[in-house]
Amino acid sequence: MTDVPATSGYDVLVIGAGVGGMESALSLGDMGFKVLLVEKEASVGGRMILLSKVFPTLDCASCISTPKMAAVGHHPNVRSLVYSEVDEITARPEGGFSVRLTQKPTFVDAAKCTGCSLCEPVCPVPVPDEFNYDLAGRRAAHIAFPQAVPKKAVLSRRGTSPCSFTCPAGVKPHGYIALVRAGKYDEAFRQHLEDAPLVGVLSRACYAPCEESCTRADLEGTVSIRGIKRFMADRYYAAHPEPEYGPPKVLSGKKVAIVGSGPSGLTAAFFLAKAGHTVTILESAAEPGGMLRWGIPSYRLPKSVLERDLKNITALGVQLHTGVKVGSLEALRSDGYDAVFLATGTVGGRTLGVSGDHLKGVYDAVGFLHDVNADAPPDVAGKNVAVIGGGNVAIDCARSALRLGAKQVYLVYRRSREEMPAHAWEIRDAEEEGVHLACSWDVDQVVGYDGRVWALELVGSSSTGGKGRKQALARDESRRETLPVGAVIAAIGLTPATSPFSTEIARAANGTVKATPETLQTSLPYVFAGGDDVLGPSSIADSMGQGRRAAFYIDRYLRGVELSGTVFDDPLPEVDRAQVAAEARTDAPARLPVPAPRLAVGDRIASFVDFEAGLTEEEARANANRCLDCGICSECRQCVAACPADAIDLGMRARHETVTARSVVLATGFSPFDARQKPAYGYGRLPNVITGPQMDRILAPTRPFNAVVRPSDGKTPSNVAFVLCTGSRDDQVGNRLCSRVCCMYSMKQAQLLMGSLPLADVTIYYIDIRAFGKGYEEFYRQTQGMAVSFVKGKVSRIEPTDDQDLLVHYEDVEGGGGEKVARHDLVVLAVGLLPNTGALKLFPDGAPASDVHAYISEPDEELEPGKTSLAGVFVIGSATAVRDIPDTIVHSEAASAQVAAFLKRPGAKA
Amino acid sequence: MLVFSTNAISDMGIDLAGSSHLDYAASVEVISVPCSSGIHPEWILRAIRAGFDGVFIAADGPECSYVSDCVERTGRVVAEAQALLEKSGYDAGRLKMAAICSVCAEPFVHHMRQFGDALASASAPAVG
Amino acid sequence: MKTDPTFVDTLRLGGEFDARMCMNCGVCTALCPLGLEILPRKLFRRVLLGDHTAVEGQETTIFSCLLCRLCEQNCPGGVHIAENVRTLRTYLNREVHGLAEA
Amino acid sequence: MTDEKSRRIGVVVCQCGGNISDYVDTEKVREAASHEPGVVSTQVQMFACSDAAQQDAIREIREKKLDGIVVCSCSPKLHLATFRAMAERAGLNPYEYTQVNIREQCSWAHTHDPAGATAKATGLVMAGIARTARSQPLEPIRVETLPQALVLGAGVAGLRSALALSDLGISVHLVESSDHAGGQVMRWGDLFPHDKVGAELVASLVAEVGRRENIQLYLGTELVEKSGRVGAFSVRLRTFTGDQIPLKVGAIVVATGFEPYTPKPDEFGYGLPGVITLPELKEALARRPKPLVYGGREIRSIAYIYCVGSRQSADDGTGHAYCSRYCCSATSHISTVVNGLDASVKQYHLFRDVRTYGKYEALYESALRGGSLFLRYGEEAPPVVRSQDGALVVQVKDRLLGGEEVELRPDLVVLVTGMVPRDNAALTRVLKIPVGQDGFFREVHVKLRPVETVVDGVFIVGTAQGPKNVAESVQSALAAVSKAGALLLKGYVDLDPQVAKVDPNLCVWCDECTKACPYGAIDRVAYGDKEVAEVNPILCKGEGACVPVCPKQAVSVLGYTHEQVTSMIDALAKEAV
Amino acid sequence: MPVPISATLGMLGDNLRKRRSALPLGRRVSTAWARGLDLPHGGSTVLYTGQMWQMVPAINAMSRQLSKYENSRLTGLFGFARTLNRLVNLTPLLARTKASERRAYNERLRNIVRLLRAAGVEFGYLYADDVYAGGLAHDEGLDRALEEHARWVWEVFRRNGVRRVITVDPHTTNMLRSVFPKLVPGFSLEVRSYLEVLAEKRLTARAPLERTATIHDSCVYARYENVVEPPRTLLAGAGVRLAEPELSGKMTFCCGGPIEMLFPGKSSEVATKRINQLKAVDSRVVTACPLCYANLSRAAPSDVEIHDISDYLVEAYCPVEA
Repeated sequence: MTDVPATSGYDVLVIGAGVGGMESALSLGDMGFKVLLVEKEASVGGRMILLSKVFPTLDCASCISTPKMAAVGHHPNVRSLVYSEVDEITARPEGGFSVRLTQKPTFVDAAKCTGCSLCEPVCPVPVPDEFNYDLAGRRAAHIAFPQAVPKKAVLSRRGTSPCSFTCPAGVKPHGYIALVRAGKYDEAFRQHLEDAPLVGVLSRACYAPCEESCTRADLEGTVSIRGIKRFMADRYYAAHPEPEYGPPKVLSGKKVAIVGSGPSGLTAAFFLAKAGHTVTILESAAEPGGMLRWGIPSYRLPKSVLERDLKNITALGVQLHTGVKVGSLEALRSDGYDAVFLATGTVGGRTLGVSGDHLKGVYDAVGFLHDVNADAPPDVAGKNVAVIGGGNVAIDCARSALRLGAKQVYLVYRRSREEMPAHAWEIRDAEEEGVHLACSWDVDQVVGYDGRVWALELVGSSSTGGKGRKQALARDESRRETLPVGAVIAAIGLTPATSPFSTEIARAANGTVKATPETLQTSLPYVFAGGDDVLGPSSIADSMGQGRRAAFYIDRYLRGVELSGTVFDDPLPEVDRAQVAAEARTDAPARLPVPAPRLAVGDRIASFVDFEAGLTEEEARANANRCLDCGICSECRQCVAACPADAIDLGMRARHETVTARSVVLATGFSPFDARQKPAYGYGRLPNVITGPQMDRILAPTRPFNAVVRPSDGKTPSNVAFVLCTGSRDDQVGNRLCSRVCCMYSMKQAQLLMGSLPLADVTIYYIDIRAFGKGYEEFYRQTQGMAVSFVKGKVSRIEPTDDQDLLVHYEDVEGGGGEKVARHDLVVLAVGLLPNTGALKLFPDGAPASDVHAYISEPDEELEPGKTSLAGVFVIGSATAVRDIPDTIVHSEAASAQVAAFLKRPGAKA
Repeated sequence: MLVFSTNAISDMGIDLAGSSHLDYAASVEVISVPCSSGIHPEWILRAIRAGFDGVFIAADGPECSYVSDCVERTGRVVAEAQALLEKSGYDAGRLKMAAICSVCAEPFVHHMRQFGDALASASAPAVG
Repeated sequence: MKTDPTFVDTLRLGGEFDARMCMNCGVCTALCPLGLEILPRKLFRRVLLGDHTAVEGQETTIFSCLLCRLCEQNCPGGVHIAENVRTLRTYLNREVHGLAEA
Repeated sequence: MTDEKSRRIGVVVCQCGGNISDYVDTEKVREAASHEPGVVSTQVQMFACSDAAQQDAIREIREKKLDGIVVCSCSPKLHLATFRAMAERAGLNPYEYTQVNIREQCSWAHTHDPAGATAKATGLVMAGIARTARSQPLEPIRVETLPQALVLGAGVAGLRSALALSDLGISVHLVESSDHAGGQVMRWGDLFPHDKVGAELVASLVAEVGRRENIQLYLGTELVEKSGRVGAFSVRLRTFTGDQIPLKVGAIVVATGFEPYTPKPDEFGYGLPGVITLPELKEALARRPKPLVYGGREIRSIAYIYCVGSRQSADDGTGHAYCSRYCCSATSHISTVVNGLDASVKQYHLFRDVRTYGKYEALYESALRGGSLFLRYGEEAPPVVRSQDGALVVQVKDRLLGGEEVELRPDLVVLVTGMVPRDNAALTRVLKIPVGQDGFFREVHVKLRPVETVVDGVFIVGTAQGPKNVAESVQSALAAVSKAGALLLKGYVDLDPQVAKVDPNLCVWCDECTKACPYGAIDRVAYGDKEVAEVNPILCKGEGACVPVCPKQAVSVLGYTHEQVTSMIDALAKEAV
Repeated sequence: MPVPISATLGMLGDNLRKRRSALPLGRRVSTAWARGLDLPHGGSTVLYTGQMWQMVPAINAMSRQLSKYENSRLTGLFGFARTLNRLVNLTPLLARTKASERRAYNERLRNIVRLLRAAGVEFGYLYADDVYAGGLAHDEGLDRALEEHARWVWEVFRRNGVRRVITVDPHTTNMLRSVFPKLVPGFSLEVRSYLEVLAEKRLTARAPLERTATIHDSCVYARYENVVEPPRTLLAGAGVRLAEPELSGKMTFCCGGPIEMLFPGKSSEVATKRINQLKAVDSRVVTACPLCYANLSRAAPSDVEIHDISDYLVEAYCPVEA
């Protein structure tokens, strides 16, 4: 695009680069005025460029448009801003207008993009192609159409998909789902690995907050995101027992110590090592993994998966020292570490704090699970076991106890079932396996006999109302129960293992480390802390998110860059799920969830084996196919890799600009009638009922199907009907006006159809044939001469047959009257044009006057075309009344003369 | 094969064939001129003499913004050039013309294939 | 057919016959569940042109109408077809059935 | 022209980040180009269009004193302007630059044949070099223009365009052949759609014209002669007294209007008392008669018969096959005016299609609301109008009742007559602008250049171009003003210098080129002792219509000379795949 | 020869003027349904039946009688019948109803009461003053008689101090909401169909039905009174998965009922057409109008079930406690 400096003022602002806006910009530019042309779409050209041929001369719309589009692009006096919107126009006290506008982000650096389209084929997200009126698909990464000016790619992004937005670990599920859908499994895995390591762990043991946020969950049920991940991870690991990469080639020379090898420590190590730092993990236990190894029962996370995940980290050169207890941070400093990341995790369980809580047979959850995982479980076989607590850890303990052969397992929880912090499906699974819930009971005391636990004395308990965990509890002494048990597992909270450093860094009362929430830096500048150390007990994904965040800031710290002044993660705002769901509901058929197959309950609790089978390839792809592409672009970054010019910039954001203009031309065009408003015609419901604009695409040489075919089955139509006045001259849709172009464009399409399908029958149902312009009546005669049938009678309704043909009901007005029914195999609705009222909203101080139909008025239509009620604001083309192309061009040129006169009026300042 | 195309219209169609990765023979080479009504018949003879098997004029058609009867004018050029070819002992079929509009990628490729096939099946070019 | 421009005024006395906005598109007739050939469009047209014999000769048709308003719901001219039919019924009750008091 | 061997040409081959180089061996192409005579600089760039690459090229042009540059990259549609600007920044004449398309027309088209693509790219580059070697610097043709315009016709369109030209500071000579300004509209009363009164509307324009110092109105005056070129026409006017007035103007606006169709005697009863035309009714209603009386008769009912003089089959000899566009709206409107005068008047419209297009549908609606009845007749069975016992009887087969005959007894029959072109023969001769089949003046292209004619600087507006209502006439009048403004406001226009040129040494004046030129751009001039053709570069559009007709190959278009094209053909043939 | 129009309409007009109803039923018959429900007398909000549900058995009976006469020469007797009807109420003779049928129709009204009570709506009933609204006279163009009747009905409401009315059928809803305000000066009532009232209450189904069905919209509800969504909302809430027929909602197709009295043959043709359209979608059809219900039931073959919406709603929202 021409590079007119953006800073200075313009003589004219033209809004809308359709045929009228382009004409106006060019003629004003030719007269020597400085023009800013703003277009909301990614290319200039408006609607005309979408047409096949244009009446009455049947010349090619593209051939007429493209030279004008090119001229607009290169005119020295015209700056055209595509993919941009005017937000507000206000009058300036000194004259002229102040214009606020927004350049929407294309996520492609226009200066670098060469229009080569290599981003298109690699993009896994299909989008209905607006250029083809949704008849065909395009990709989220695309060039608007082949003749686009400028010919630059655009990524369609509506925001961040809820799944990706929600993930605390920074994983972008939408991306790998889109890639799995496309069959690009390895790419999917690699994309995940770029965002977060521990892919296998997450695929088994993550609580998948993404699934809760999945828009499909609001419809038929969530996409099984974790299932897809597991499929992709299992498949990848089977094919790649070892990582595909080694340590980075360029090293920073900086050393980092990471204390603890749980999820946050491992994640931080991964990212820091990738950044070229030398990373050592110091783990006190004999084996690495922290809670991943000791806290999660293997029916949820097999150890082999963890081992393979660890390789993704060690392959980068990360040193893992186990059995090392770190006692002092200062010591690490003197050992030569430039920075420390403290991620010791929560190792201690809290005690019950009631009498008898130290009896034999009373365990804390951490210890219990550790022993289970260490293959040295306490003997609970044949005993009644009570697990105290309502969280996920409690569930893990209860289900493990079942698997160890416990007779009955009770889950005792102080509050109601609704208040249980464990995930609903975990509770469901536990119940399914036979765990008894004892909600609204509190432990009064543990009753022992001979030093061993013998029973639990329970007392009624309930929250005092409202929802949430913070509600106060009240004991209900009227309810008491004694539960005979042989083992009690307390799963009522964990404490972080930060006490060794209490003298060196600041801690909170609950034992967590005080760290700046954004940077995770502690009171010792070289020490950062994260995961449970900061958050308290938290999920794997949360901890990994902390590790990633810490790595980002530790890297900055090591590079000597200010920690502040940057944003760690800056996603686009989350898309509105309700809106996506509503759109999905209107059209798409239901897509039912594809659940992962599971073992029968009996087999499940017999051992610690993985009870859920992975999804098969078909199941994984079926699930991926259920993705609604909420954010449109999935952030899979395939385009980034494919672009030879390095032009893709996912971080691009909207740019706002304020300019001045001495005058404004509104060339905002029309909006087509939505044929769904006419349910009797079945558009949107009957596949072979299409609109005139769609027919134009089917007839255009650049047509989507490369032949004239009907949508339902690709059959060549042989009997086509045109239904005129769809949405025009119709009180029932609130538009009594004539849309002026539909008779002519239908006849044009009829002629083109007869040209490509000479044997087809074509019928045009009309009220009046409005062939009024120069050469139009002649065109009408010519159409009649081509044996196109014209039937006087508006179509009343359209009904489908079993084979997707259409029965068209009408009155044969001139043939004696009465209802007739004709069978056609394709019906084209000649949809009308409606005013586009958007421009009226741009003027906060008072919009130009509009008429009763909501078109912008020309108060003196006869003598002052193009002038609105506001001095200096002009209107052209269909923004003021529907016009055909020749009339739009004449009107635009006329308005240009008016603008010129306004700019040259006596006393006007340049 | 030598193609004469036009800056404003048929060039766009041929470009589109390329950007849509529609395959046609690499032996098709293009010279662009402002308007197909301005092609000199001698150029065509020159091309055949210089060794091209055939010449194709990708004409402007009715969209031509210069002359409303561009199709007829280009037709006359073709007729004259064909006469010239025959006089020089070449098959007049070695020159073809069709209107190629700015979105006529498919038709262009189709013409190239057909014309290529026709030229190949014609007897070896006789030099007159 | 001879026209009588005053006939429609006779009808207005009995109710609110108003078919002026009809543009003879035929949607109404083509939707009639009974497939009445003459009603609504052609009959209304005859009323407007002043052919009262058409009204009197179409008693059965006029009383057959279901008043279901499928036609009216889709009339692009916004003609209140059902009300017009009722008006014609009132007219017939008064002029033909001798039910003026009804 | 310099000898191509002594040229200093630079070649840039673009890889387009693989889009080209994945299929075309760009290094091989560069290598081949570097051996070409006249080529003194070659480079391969990853992205020739990037800033850095452009800087490289500019440095190369300056350092190696290049006098021509060939960039082998993508389609010229994308970057011709980019590289022309680059050449200019480097101090090189932009017409010494050639873009060779080795992407859209090479690498992308032949992805399955890298060797073929490379060979083809080499050929195309050679051709580009050959063309550049024979190129010459060209400067835009700057044409001085006079800020003066001639407007023919002082009807609504002429008056309004005169005022608009005057607004832009362009002086206007407004020439009207009759003895008064105002045209047809002056006689009319309420106009659709806003009920402005025609006479008042015209009067306001005439008064404003009178107030403008830079508009000169000539009544009873005709244009009799025109010569010269866009921006500086010499014209001669002749007044009704026979005086001749010579003028110099930069542009000419033709706003000579239309004639209303006059029915033939007996056509739909024309001639019978009470059978009148629409313009006659309009004139009558402009006086707002109350009660509604015409020719002494009180009017209780009116029958309008539409499409009189319009939409007639071509074979009936009248030649008015076109639709006159304004009449349906005008008649719908006039029936509302009648309603306003006397709501009890019954009105019957005998129409073929109601063509109240766009917003004018509201007029049809208001006619319906006023109680107008529409009866549809077919071309094959036109209504019959006769007189019976002093009364008018109209019989029409109403297609809306399946062709049943309906008999009306209106007090007035109004024939809705269309617009026909005026006798434009004299003006056509003087201005050399064509008329179309319908007899109206013909524009160059209805969409690309709707008010321009084949003669640059001569515009056609209003009903001289075709039937229009007042608002539409004014729109086209102002459209011509913006086109004229672009020509005249700056005092000059820069034209593309790639125009035709005659080699006087070869020319033998056979007149073929003159006949072929659609723009009248070729003159006959003396050259030494012979007469030769000479192209007026101001009128020439550079399309080359004259090129193929010249038996001596004496004329060619700059940038596409015989030498250039044949050298390209040879270069391509040599490298043929 | 069809049933003589003038005589039939004459009888209708006479009944309306003399006996305040198209089909005078008698107080005992028209209020029998409310027995044992302990509905309060009157009040500012009343459930107003307009006697439509009660009348359907009589209409059915009459139709059985009339179908004997259509196309028979006996139709000449109708003129005589009308004269006689002015003196003696003949309609009960024609409309000999079956008790079982009466009970079935009355049950719909009891359903509606149960539903409204479940939704916590408070209302009374006018008993003897629960009069006919005059829909048939309106349809047949008996405007003079209707005007008189409408004024009388308004007087009845006023006398009872009624401000808000909950209606149970589309025809009565239309008369009260859209016709009477134009006929009677000063007429002002807030009129809402029980479906609209219930739909707003967001009831939870206690026994979701888990069944499929199709819906037949009443022309009067859908096109006259814009009641399209409420039945759908309620049915969806009741767990019914509705499949829409080709013509539904605002595009619904008539059941043929309105011309049942004058042209029973044509009426049943329309009903059969409609049944076929509905059958193509589901064999269970839900209606919300007593006339649609009756007319479709008459035309339905054995494999098509016609249900009144209140049956389904009661089953889901007010299940009988075990």
